[in-house]
Amino acid sequence: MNPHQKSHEQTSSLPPSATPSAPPSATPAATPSAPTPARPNHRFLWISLSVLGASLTVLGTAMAAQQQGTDVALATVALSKSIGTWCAALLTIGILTFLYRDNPFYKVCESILIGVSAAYWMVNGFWSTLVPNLFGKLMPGVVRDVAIPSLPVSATPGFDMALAFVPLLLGLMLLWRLSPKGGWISVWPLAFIIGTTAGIRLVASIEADLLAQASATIRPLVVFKETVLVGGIGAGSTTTSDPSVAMAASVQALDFWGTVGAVTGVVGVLSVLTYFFFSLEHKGAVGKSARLGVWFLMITFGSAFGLTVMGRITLLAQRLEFLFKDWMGIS
Amino acid sequence: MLQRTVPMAILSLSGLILMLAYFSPMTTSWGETVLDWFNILAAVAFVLGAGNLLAVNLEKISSRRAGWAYAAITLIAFFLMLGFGLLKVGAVPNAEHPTVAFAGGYETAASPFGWTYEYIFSPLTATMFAMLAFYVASAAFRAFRAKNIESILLLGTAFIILLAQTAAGMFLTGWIPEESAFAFLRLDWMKVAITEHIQTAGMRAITIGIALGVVATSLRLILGIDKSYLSKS
Amino acid sequence: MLARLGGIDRRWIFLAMGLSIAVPILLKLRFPEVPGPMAKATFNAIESVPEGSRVLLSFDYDPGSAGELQPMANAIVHHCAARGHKIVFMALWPLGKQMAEGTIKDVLLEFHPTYTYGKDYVQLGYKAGNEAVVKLMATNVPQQYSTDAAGAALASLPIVADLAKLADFKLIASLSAGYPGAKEWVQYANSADPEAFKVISGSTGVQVSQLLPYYPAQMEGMLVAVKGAAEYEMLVTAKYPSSEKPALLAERLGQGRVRMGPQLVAHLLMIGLIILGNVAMVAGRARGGAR
Amino acid sequence: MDRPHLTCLRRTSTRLFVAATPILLLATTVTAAAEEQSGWINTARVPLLIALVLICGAVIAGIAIARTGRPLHIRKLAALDAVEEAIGRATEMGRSVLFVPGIQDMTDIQTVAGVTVLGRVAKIAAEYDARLEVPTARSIVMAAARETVRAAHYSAGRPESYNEANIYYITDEQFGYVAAVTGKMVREKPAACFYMGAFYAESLLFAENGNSIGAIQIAGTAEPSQLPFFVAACDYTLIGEEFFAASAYLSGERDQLGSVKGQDFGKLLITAAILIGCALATAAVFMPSLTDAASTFKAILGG
Repeated sequence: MNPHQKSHEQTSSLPPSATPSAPPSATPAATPSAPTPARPNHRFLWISLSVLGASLTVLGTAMAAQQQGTDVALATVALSKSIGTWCAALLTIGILTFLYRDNPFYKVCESILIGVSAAYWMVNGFWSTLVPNLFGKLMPGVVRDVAIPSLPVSATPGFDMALAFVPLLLGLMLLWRLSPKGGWISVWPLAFIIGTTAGIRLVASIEADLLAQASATIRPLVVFKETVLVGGIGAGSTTTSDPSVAMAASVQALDFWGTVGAVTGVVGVLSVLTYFFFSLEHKGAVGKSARLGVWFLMITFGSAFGLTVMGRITLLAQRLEFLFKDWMGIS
Repeated sequence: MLQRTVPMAILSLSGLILMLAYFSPMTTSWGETVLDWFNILAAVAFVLGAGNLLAVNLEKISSRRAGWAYAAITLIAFFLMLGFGLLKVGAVPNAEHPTVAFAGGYETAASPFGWTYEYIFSPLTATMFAMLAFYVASAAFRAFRAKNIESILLLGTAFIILLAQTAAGMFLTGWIPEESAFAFLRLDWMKVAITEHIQTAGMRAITIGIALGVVATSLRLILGIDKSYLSKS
Repeated sequence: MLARLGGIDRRWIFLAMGLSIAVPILLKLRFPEVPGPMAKATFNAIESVPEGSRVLLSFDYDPGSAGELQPMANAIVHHCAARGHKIVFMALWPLGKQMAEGTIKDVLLEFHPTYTYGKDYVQLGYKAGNEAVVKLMATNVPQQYSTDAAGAALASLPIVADLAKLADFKLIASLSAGYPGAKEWVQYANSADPEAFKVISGSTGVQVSQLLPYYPAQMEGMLVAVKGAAEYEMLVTAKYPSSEKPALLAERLGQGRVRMGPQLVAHLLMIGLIILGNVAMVAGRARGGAR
Repeated sequence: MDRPHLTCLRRTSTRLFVAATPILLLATTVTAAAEEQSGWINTARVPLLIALVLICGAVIAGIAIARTGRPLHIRKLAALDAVEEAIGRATEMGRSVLFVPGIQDMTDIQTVAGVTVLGRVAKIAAEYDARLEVPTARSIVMAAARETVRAAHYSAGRPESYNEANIYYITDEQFGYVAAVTGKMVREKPAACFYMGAFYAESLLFAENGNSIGAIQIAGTAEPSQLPFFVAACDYTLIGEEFFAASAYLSGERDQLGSVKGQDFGKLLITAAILIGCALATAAVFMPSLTDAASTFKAILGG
């Protein structure tokens, strides 16, 4: 894990990055490094700022009114919701305009996103983890008075407090990274983070990814049809746990596709592992097996590709649904 | 000493404790303490991220680099959201303890923090992701080429999955009886065969390979053989 | 003509993609779905835990993936509540908590108004630390979560008062959009106590291939992308309809099927584009030699 | 970093490790005395412990063998052979070479592997006198990349052609980074593009843009979800573990090569386990007396 990231920046699919590139035939789009015309740019900026300010004012009034009377409250809730929907719709469209070309509207949306997300993560980390798990141990009394009244009372408060000084210190050292000097100071918490990650990943990888995967690969390479059972168990039953029944069935019918599937599964794993075997050149039998492994890999990727495309389309469908239904009211 | 030996000792010790804690029940509580610290540091890392953001954007504004105005917007958005959240502005008071200043919930749409999340943050991230649908279409046209047998296999499989995942699969091959000898020509049959047998096998082998890589790297780190994190910092 | 196609402005392609998704939505195109083996396995996993069991739902996604995962979340929450399970909500992603809150409001309290906080469900909220959170919870939940998300001590909430470790759950479901997510639940929770509980997941299309190796041995059920959501919705709504609000249930537990409409057109467009792109390349080569 | 210093460090670390183990054992005993109810070892996890010792032992043995100085061989990797061709072509065309080391920090193993590959690319580029550009998304990665490229220029015998300005930091922010890089790609049209490191959604965007400007593209990553895009759109792709092996091979560090050997040994162990298990399971179909043995074997592996 990289500690200097918001945790979900490591997700397999991140927000797309803007490509300001346009095909050669199209008008060259502005890029961050390219000089952008200053004036329209700034006029746009002030407009968006004032829109932002205005909506916040309305929002604030709405909030204040909400705490007064019921009728007014209902009206303001509805108002804040409809302002919200408009905001969301405009921002959605703002991002989508980038498809045509890079423009200030998009850039404003992007800038807001960057700022809001950093703050969101920080606020969440603060209230959900730092306050209860760190400050709750360092100064439980204060935390109980100010933020979490029902914070459980520890049996060994002194010991807990002493222990909590370690992450406090490491945390401060981590923040030292912001200073231009003394880079080595942040290496201590970094080492702790890397060591912890290495420790838990090492064991988990062996258990869940090596042994369990090997175990899951293991299966009989010959499969018999389970329904054609001779004697004893009725046709409805599908169990072959009784060895003598399995024996009797084995005389009866071979499950062709079941067998092919079982063999494919095992051969697939082994041939791809051969491809990942680096000590031997891909020649002769090893070469053939590795080649088969590549084909397995390509089919794997093809399937993953199809599923990924499906995911991307769903996300866009959801945004369009929002625009059509919640904003335009087409339903 | 302080710059190299101590970090290396910290790294090895924290890694070893966690490994030990998994096998020896009596050390489980140590492992728990280490993990607790780790999680606190992970939360501190968010503060670090925010700090970096501040530094970069302030520098942009102070040097009046191109697009500095956008940096200003970023900062305004950042501070507004941060203020809403840290001060719990407009938070719904805690039902049991209404007098405790910071005990309220700040994440409902009735508070500015929750409102900003709901109507600004959420649509922005969702749309950013949704843009990928467009790019994947463009890439389909411009980049995905059947160059050799491998890429033909890849694209061919993708076609089958794309068709089988929708009603097109049933429409095209649904008429083939499921019990017939040609049932394997049904797209839904092929999809199951591909994902459950071939893709699972391929991913298992990739997973095993990557797991071995993770084990080797973690081991090198814990044993102090790999020190790339030291020299590059 | 074909050769010139290669140099087409890609905004035309963007437009085609946008239309191929917008038009089916506006026309409300819906196609029948046939539940596949994985959706059935997921359904059966929740069915097979005794009624009223304590289950853990981890919301490991954010609005960016809500299009795919929210339909699954809605259906799983409705399914669990219809079975009378005691639901514990949590999140490994900072925004996951908000997603869980939304689901509680839109589905849990809407269709199961008798569910009371602390007794039938509880919201633990988000904790930083990724897989370390799971790993710590495997042996010691109270050390990770001393209070629920609102700050109430766990001991004061009947549903979690005796919760010591993950093995005290009967089922764990992760709605997973990446790291950390279902993979981490399998690696760190399931490995620690393979017999104690079942693990199921709902995953985005991108993450499916990474999770496939764990199904069915380490993960008993898995919903694959929006198609999995649509299939599962059908299974759940067929067995657990709402007598009071059938229309609303059809809407809240029909999002997956609604989003399957645009898939057909968009997938055909994708296939067409890949073929067209290759044809254009071949034509271009025939005309102008190598690139 | 000079070599003697490294050896010294290695010795320190070994000593540290040797010292840490007894301390841990001692502390365990103390805790054991204090908490009588908990056992020394979780018996259910003994098979896992044995596997852990075996696999870690294989890696350590590989490293130990490497340190004896025995020659170590790693198979040819097509993608690495293509590097020279790609750079040569860029030189002929008078265009630049672009290298993207992923979007993660140095704490990600993939970034470290990417920077190692950069060393080789930079050396060939220096020999051909091609212009190499390395935009990075992290400032520490930039520092590491500069160091690597400078060293490559020295070892190619052309220190004078090293230009620090070609290796630059853009922004941590993913959107901003990719926008800047792809913008540059469209304007400058590099003839060869390398993507080596940790990639997420941007894999598609880089590969698509690279393709549209007709560059030779060589990629390497261990992110399974992004591999399909690289494989479909790039000319060569180092897949998963292959990427790490390539980096170990290029690093020239014997420890790294040794651990690749160790990993191979681990793969042999796993292959053997799968073969034995399948043989047992298949035999059990015909000889029911073996059923117990087959399921026990599978269960032990599965934990």
